[in-house]
Amino acid sequence: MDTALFEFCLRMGDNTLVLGHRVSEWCGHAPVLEEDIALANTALDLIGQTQFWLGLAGEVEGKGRDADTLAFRRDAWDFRSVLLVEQPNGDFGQTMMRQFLFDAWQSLMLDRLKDSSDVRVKAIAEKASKEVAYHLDRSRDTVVGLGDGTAESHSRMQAALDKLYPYVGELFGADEIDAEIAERGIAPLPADLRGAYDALIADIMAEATLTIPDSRWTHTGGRDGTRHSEHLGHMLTEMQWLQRAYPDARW
Amino acid sequence: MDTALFEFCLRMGDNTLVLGHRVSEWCGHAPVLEEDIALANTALDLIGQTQFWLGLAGEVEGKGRDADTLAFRRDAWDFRSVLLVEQPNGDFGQTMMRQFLFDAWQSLMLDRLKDSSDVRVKAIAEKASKEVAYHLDRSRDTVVGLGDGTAESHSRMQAALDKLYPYVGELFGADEIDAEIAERGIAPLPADLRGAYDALIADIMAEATLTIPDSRWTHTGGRDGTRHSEHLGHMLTEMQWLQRAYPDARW
Amino acid sequence: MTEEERHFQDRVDADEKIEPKDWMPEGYRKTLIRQIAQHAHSEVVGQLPEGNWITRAPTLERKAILLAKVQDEAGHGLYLYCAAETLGISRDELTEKLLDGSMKYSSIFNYPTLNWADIGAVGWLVDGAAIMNQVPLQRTSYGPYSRAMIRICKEESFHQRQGYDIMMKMAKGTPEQKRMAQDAMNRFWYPALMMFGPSDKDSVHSAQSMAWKIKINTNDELRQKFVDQTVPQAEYLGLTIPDPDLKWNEETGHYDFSEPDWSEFYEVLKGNGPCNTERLEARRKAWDDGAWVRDGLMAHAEKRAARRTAAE
Amino acid sequence: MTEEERHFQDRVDADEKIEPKDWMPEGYRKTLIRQIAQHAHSEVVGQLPEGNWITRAPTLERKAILLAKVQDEAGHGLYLYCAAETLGISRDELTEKLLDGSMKYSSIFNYPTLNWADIGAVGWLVDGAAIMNQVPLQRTSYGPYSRAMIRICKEESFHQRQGYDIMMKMAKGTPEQKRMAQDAMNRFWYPALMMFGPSDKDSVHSAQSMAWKIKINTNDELRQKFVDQTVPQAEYLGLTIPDPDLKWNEETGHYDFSEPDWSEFYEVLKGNGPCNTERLEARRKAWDDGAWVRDGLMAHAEKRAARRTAAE
Repeated sequence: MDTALFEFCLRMGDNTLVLGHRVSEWCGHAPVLEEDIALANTALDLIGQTQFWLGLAGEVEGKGRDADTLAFRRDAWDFRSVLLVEQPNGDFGQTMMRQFLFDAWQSLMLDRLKDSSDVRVKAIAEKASKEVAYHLDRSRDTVVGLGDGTAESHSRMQAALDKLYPYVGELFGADEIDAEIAERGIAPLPADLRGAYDALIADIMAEATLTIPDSRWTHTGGRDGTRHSEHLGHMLTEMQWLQRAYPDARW
Repeated sequence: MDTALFEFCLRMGDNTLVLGHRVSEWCGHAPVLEEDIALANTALDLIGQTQFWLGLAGEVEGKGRDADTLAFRRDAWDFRSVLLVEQPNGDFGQTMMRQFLFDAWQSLMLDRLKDSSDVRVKAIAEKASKEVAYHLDRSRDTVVGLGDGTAESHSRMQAALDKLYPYVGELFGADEIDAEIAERGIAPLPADLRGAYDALIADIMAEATLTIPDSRWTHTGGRDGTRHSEHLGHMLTEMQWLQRAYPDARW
Repeated sequence: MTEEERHFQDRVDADEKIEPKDWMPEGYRKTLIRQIAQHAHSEVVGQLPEGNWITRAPTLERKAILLAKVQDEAGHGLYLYCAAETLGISRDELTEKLLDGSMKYSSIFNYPTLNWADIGAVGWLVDGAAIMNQVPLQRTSYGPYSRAMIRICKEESFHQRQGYDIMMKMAKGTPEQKRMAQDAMNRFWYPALMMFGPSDKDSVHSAQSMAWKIKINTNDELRQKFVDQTVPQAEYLGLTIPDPDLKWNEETGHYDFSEPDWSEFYEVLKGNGPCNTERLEARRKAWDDGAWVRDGLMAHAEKRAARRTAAE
Repeated sequence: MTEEERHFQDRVDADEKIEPKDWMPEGYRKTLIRQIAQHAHSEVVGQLPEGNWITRAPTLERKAILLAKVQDEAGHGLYLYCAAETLGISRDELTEKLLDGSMKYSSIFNYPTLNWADIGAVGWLVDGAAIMNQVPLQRTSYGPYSRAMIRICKEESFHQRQGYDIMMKMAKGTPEQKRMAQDAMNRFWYPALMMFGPSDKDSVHSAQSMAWKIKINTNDELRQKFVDQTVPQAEYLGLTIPDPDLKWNEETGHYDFSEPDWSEFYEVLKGNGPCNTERLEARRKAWDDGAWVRDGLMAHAEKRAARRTAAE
């Protein structure tokens, strides 16, 4: 089996699955109807991307697991989502800050994946990057609007940034899988995206009048599965319930 | 199979299981350390009682299901818990109000079950009634203390009572199962407990300076399983997770 | 009847559309606002029972379909609030009325969704009943409302088919899935019948609303039509309708069926449905928790406008 | 050394217990408060990682055992706060210091519990390491502390056996359960070794604390003892300790093992552990949300007292 490609696809697909789930928790609870629509739309796109990434992962693995099996029948330790996307929604500001920090990374990554040496990866990136460009437009506008809004919205957004920034570094992690994937031209080394990412978020945070924490220290353990957050396990109890309780059913 | 007795045991045991689970959610989050201890103790007693009631249910059913199988492998519709115990914890006041409204009923019921014609029921009641007498002492004191405390604690407790009282009537429901169980001398008709219950809570609420709502209108659907709350299903995703995900494991 | 009123009624009778700037009787405006807003509120609150299963949807595809559906519903809410706004009331005012209980939403959303088949039943029965109500309203006299309904009906009938598709999978599935489907049917049948409202014989407003073409058919006509359409579908699914007296009447060419328990209907309307408290609490919490967001975005928009002005 | 100090040290040296009303050096009092409070805080915060699995415990009996254990821990917190209070500081003051970050709790509780075997590992390794620290403290010089430790140690060793029992079930279970057990081992081994603190060579306070019999053994002694005790247990379970350099040393009669990554230790201490934020947030929320409860009960107690006085 092509372990590196399999793991790469899980990393991409578990991020979208977990974040899509988190965003979908907002359904019917957003601050205004337009946001209910936008959040549902974002979740929908992310779940759609999950179908592609996990579908490809299953194909690469070649053991008959499809996207649903991978999504609904793995326990937490087999997930490869970064800790950032596992973080709880918090208030709307925290949700949108998490979204922006992820969108910024994802848009840069997908942009590079459009040149992937793997045609399947390339095809997913081409489709997904359009959706993500839109997500980024939205989350950026919201972060700027709330950062540069009232005193309260500013302080909530700063708190969200302070809370979430220590999870950003993991997006740029590097291990043998990353090295192999980069060598084969499937994807860039995550670290290669950091410069552009930092420039992008520096711009936006300046516009949002928010201060990026000094320390680059980062939590890790999600993308290699060694130590997820406690949140992921709780999420899976909901997400996988039906498939686990009724393993023989088809839906 | 003795369906009536089986259902009766489920009704008793699912109440303690579901309430025990709810109370256990407080673990480590109570307003003061003594309450952490007391809540854990209450949950522990309720789970212990569940083992007896569901154990007896399984025995009566005679199909090889033990208490764990009944607790962890039934879906919501097969639960026979009243809606009152399914209600979310809310704030500490709501939790203690729910506890008091249930303890008051349970203590009266167990007291009568000590004269049950079924020796197994009698034995459970004898053991459990001591624990429940203690729960009732505590929840009553807390309801009185918070009802007759500050303006804020008073208004929170009144809100809790207003919210939960429409679930009280279900404890006194009556159907063919109740009729058969009463006829066989296993348990009193639930309705026969209402007088004593009303007197008890009227006393305590007066002491707590709280006003019992006028209307006796009640939600139903839990104790006969026809329409549980949406909360129960979410609770089960957590409660049953491990047993569902690893059906072949022994713990 | 005044001259204006007669002229107005003539236009309605001639199937002309009334537009926002046209003169209209105060009662027409008020009734329309109440009706459109109630419909809008229903779309918004209706997100909740379905949202309850989004995080538990059994496959990625089902999750995506459900997300798309709930998104559509929020969109319908938006069109309808816009239609109501053309009558001179703001969305925020309408929201306040929903939250303080002075305006209603469809009582069906006060029932819980308890198993995955409920999501099928909501699509098949609840959206089915809604469409039955809404299709004639495409021809309603008020232009913006009529145009909103045309757009909505298209999407709703898609939702109904998706709901039926879920029910089909469940009804043809494992024994547990069949049981889920039947359980959903048992719980949603009568509440769906109630969606058409009590018999018009008991309603004073109906005649005027029908004259104004705000209401096109009587409640009983629509209910009968719904039953006639739904019974064969249920039979095809192999589900039993929880009404022992339901049977085909050769003479009338319709199904005879039992009336729902209208006392339950009035209890739910009074706030005593299984989920009234939860639903309103959820919407109030969303609104209250969102205040800082709305204020923040507003403040930013003003700052930006001011900066633009200063730069000019 | 003053006369008083000498007399005090003589009593300590003679293994007499120091009691609350006895004279004691200010440094002794301060060090004890810090040490006892940190231990109390650890019991309180320690409820959280285990509480994380109470709602997911796999059987009723496991749920009951875990509830009883967490209840014991809250009880230990209570004894220890009482012991600290005899030194002239209130529980509320100590709680404030925990919540504002000026007092610490054991860093081990900043690690997450991620699968059910973690509950076994917490009992076996974490409680095991704690006992190793605590058993000698039964002989500590301060009476109330010593008595609290005697009571606590009895319960803790019971907890450790329960933890080992869980691990046994897991290690002898299905392949997935074995994997859980090994995964827990991998994540908890080094954090458990860190529980004894950095080597005493690096600590300035250790010598004084040992003279005062607040500290009885060096960190390195205890760590070695823990490793020597735990390795055979792990072997019995069939689990691999995640240290390739671990091996029995015939010469010393001890196991050689790798030091934990002390930079990680200092990061966690600084607040950068995987769960520092969550743990403190949870405790702060409990405290803040509980303010009205504490105030309400206090107000009631005062009213009742006033009524009693009035009635006399």
